[in-house]
Amino acid sequence: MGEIMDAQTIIARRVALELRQGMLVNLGIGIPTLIANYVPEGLHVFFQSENGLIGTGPIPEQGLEHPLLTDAGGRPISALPGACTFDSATSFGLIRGGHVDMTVLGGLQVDGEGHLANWMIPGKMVPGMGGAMDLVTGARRVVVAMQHVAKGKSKIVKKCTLPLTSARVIDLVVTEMAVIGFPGGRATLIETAPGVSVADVVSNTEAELIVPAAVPAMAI
Amino acid sequence: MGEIMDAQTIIARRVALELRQGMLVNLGIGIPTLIANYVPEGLHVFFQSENGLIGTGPIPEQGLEHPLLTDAGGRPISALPGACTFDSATSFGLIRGGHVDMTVLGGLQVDGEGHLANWMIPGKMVPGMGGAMDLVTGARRVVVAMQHVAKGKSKIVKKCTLPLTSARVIDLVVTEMAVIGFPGGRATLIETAPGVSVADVVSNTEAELIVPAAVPAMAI
Amino acid sequence: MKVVSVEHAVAMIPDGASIMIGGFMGVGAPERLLDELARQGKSGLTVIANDACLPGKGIGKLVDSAQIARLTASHIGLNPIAQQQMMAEKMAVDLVPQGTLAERIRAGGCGLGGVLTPTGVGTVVEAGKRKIDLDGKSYLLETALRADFALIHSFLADYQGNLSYALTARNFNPVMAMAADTVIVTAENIVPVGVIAPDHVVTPGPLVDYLVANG
Amino acid sequence: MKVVSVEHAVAMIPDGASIMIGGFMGVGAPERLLDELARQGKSGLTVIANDACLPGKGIGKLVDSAQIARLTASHIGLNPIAQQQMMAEKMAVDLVPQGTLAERIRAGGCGLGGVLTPTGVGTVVEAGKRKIDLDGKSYLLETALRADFALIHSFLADYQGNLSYALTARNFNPVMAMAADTVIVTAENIVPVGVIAPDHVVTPGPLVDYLVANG
Repeated sequence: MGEIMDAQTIIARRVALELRQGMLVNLGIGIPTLIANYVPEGLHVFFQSENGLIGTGPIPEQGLEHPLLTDAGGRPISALPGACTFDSATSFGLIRGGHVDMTVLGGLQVDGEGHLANWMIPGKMVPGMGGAMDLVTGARRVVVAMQHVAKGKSKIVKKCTLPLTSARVIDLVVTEMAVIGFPGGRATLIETAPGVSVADVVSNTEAELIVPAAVPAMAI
Repeated sequence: MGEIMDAQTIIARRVALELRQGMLVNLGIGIPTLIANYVPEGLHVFFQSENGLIGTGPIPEQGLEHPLLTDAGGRPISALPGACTFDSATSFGLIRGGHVDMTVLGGLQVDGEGHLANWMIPGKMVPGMGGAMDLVTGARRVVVAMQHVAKGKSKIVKKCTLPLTSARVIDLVVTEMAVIGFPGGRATLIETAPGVSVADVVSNTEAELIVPAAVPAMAI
Repeated sequence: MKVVSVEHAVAMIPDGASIMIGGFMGVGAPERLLDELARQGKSGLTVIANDACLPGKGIGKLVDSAQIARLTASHIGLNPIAQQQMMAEKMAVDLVPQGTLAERIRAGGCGLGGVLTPTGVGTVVEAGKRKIDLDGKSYLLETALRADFALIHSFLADYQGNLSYALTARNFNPVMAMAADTVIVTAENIVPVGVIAPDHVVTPGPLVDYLVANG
Repeated sequence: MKVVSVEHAVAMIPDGASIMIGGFMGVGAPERLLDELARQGKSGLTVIANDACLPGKGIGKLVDSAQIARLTASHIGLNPIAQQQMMAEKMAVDLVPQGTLAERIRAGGCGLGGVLTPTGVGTVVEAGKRKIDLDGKSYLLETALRADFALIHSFLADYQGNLSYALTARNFNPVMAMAADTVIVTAENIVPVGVIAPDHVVTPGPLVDYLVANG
C-alpha cells in the first residue's frame, strides 16, 4: 500500500467507481472533494454543492474565480454549462427528499453496525454538523471516505463513542485498506486495497468484520 | 341607496378607502376584484394574485393578453413594471406568513362574532376553499366585501350556519348598506352608506349590532 | 433524463396511478399529456392538482371522460361536471386549502413528514387531524403528499432537464416536480444547455425523468 | 420600502436584538452592514446564520469583537475564535443541522409552526424535542424561527425592493428575507424598476423594509 498511490488517491479512485450515469452526487469537504478528479471517462454526473449549486466544475483558472461562486467551504469553484443555483431550503429539500443519489462524506468513526460519527469530539472540537446530518439521513446512498486508522487507532470501531451523525446505516466505507459494506447492518469486508491482505484489514479494524470466503482486490 | 351608485360600486369604493401606501393586498374573486379600479390617486399598493404574481395590473387591451398571465380565476390580467412571479408554496408563504397586509374576500355569511363562511353550502354547492382559508388565517387585515342581504335574508347572521372559513375574527365587513367592525369580537356599526339610516341597517342585520351614539356616513 | 414521445410518456402511466398535475385553472398545465391521457383512456386515476379547471380544458379533460377516481384539490367550483361527479359520488374529492396543498406537496418532495399550519384550525378541515399547540397557538399537522407521477409544464426546458417557468404558469409545477417518483415534463420551448442562466433555473435537471419531445 | 444610509440602517438595531444574517461562509453576506454593526459596537446580539465564517470576514467580524451573545448556526468549525468563545461560554451556540435551520427559518417566514424532519432522529439533536411517528417513520418536530431583523445581501435590487441573487450568494438570504420583523437589504447593484424580469425576482419587493443606498 502507498507504493504507487497515496492513501487519499486510493480512496478517491475507488469511490469514483461507485458513480453511475446521471447521478446527482454531493461531495463533502476533505477527501471526498478529490473524487471529482476521477470520474470515469464518458460518465456524466451532476455534482451538488449544498450552499446552492448543481453543476460544480473544477477549480477555476487563476483570474477567473468569482467571489460569489464557491463551494460549501467558501473556496472558488466553477460552474459547468447547465449548472443551476438555488437557496438553502431548496438545496436541503433536494438532499432530504431523496433526490441526491449519493453523498460521499468524511468520517471520524464508523461502527460495526454502519453508524457514522463525523461532526464533533465532545470537549475538544465542536465544529457543528453543517449539512452532514441531512445528507446522511436523506441521500439515497451514503459512502464514507476516510483513512482506516488515525493516530494508531482504528476508525472502524465496535460502537461509535462519538455523537452519531444519523441513526441511518450507511452503505459503504472506503479506506486506503478496504471497502466495507453493511448488509443486514453488519460490517462486511467487500474488497481489499492493492497489496493489502485480509489479515491486514482485520487487524486494523476494531469492529467485528464479516469476511467472505473470497475477497477481491479493488479494481483501481 | 343605489340612486347614484349600484351596490357593487358602493362596496368597492368604500373598501378602497382602507388601502394604505405600500400595502400588499390580495383581492378575492367577485366584488373584491373591482376595488383595484378605485385606488385613491397617488397611493401605490401592490396587488397579489395568489396563483403567483405581485404587481397585477388592469385587464390588458384586446390582443395584448398572454395565456400565461392570468388571475386566480384564469382570466387575463396585466403585470405592472416591478411585478414578480413565484410558485404556489411561496405565494401562500407570503399569505400565511403575515406578509399580505390586507385581503378582501367575498362572503356567504359573517356572524355577530366576526366569523366568515364563504366556501361551501353543504349539499348544494361545494366549490372548495381555494386560498380563502389561508388568506383569512394569515393576512394581517381581513375585509369582507359582500351584499348585505341575499334572497331576502341577511348575510350578517347571529351565528354562521355554513362551515367556517377560519376561526379568526375578521376585521371589517363592507356592504352596500354599512361598514361593520368587530372590536372585542362583537359586531359594531361603524358607518352607514349614503341615504341608509341606522334603522335600515339594523332591520337588515340578523346579528345583534352594537350601535354607537354617532354613526358617520361612508365618505365615498 | 430521457427524451420521449408524448405517446410513450403516457403509456408508462398505469390505470389507477396517482398523478400530480401542474397548472392553475389550466394555466401551466401539461395539456399535451392530458390530451394523451384522455386518448389512451387511462382510468381510475388519483389526481392531485390545484383545481378541476373547466370542462374541456386542463384537468377538466380527464373529468369530462370520468378518468379520475379520486381528486385532491383546493377548488372545483368552476367545473360543473366535477361538481356533479362529486355529488353523485362518482369521483371522490378531498378538498384541501390551497396553501396547505402546496406545503403538503412541498413536504413530500423535500423529505419532510409534514408541516404545522394554522390554516383550517376551528373549521371542518380539522377532521381526523392531529392538532398541536406551540407557544399558545394551535396548528394542524398536515402530512406530506407524494405521487407516482408528476406531469409538469415548463416554459423553457434544456437538454439536461433544467426548467424555467413563465409568469403565472409557474404555480404548482416546481413543488410537484420534486414530489413524485417519476417526473414527466412538457415545455413550450426546448433549448440547448446554457440558454437558461444558472440563476434562472427553477427546477434542476436531475429532478426530471422524462422530457416530452416537441412536435 | 425606504432607502437609508448604512449608518441609519444599523442605528435602528438595538443592543440585544435578534438578527438573521444571510450568507454562507461570508458569500452573500451583507458585509457593509456587518462592518457598521462592528463600528457602532452593538452588543449582546442573538445571531441566526448558517455559520460563523472566518475571523475578519462576514459574521466573523461580529465574533472578533465579541458582539454575539447567542449564535444559532449549523457550523462554526472554520472560525477558531468562535470555537474559543463557545468553549469559554462567552458565546452560547445552538448547533442546528443546516437543512433544519433552513426549514425552521422558512417556517418562520411562511406562518408555519414548524416542520417534521427525519434529520437528527437518533442523535443528540433530539434532546428536548417532540418526536412524532407517522406511517412507521420517526420525525422531529422542529419549530419555526424568526428574528427582529434580517440583514440581506442581494445581487440586484430595484427601486421597489425586488431582489435577485447571484450564483452561490443566494443561500439563506431568500428565506431570511421572509422571517424577520424588519428586513434591511444591501445590493451589489441598485437598478431601476423593470430591470429584473418578473420571473427572475426571487424576493418580492413588499418584503423589504429598508434598502441601503450604495456608495
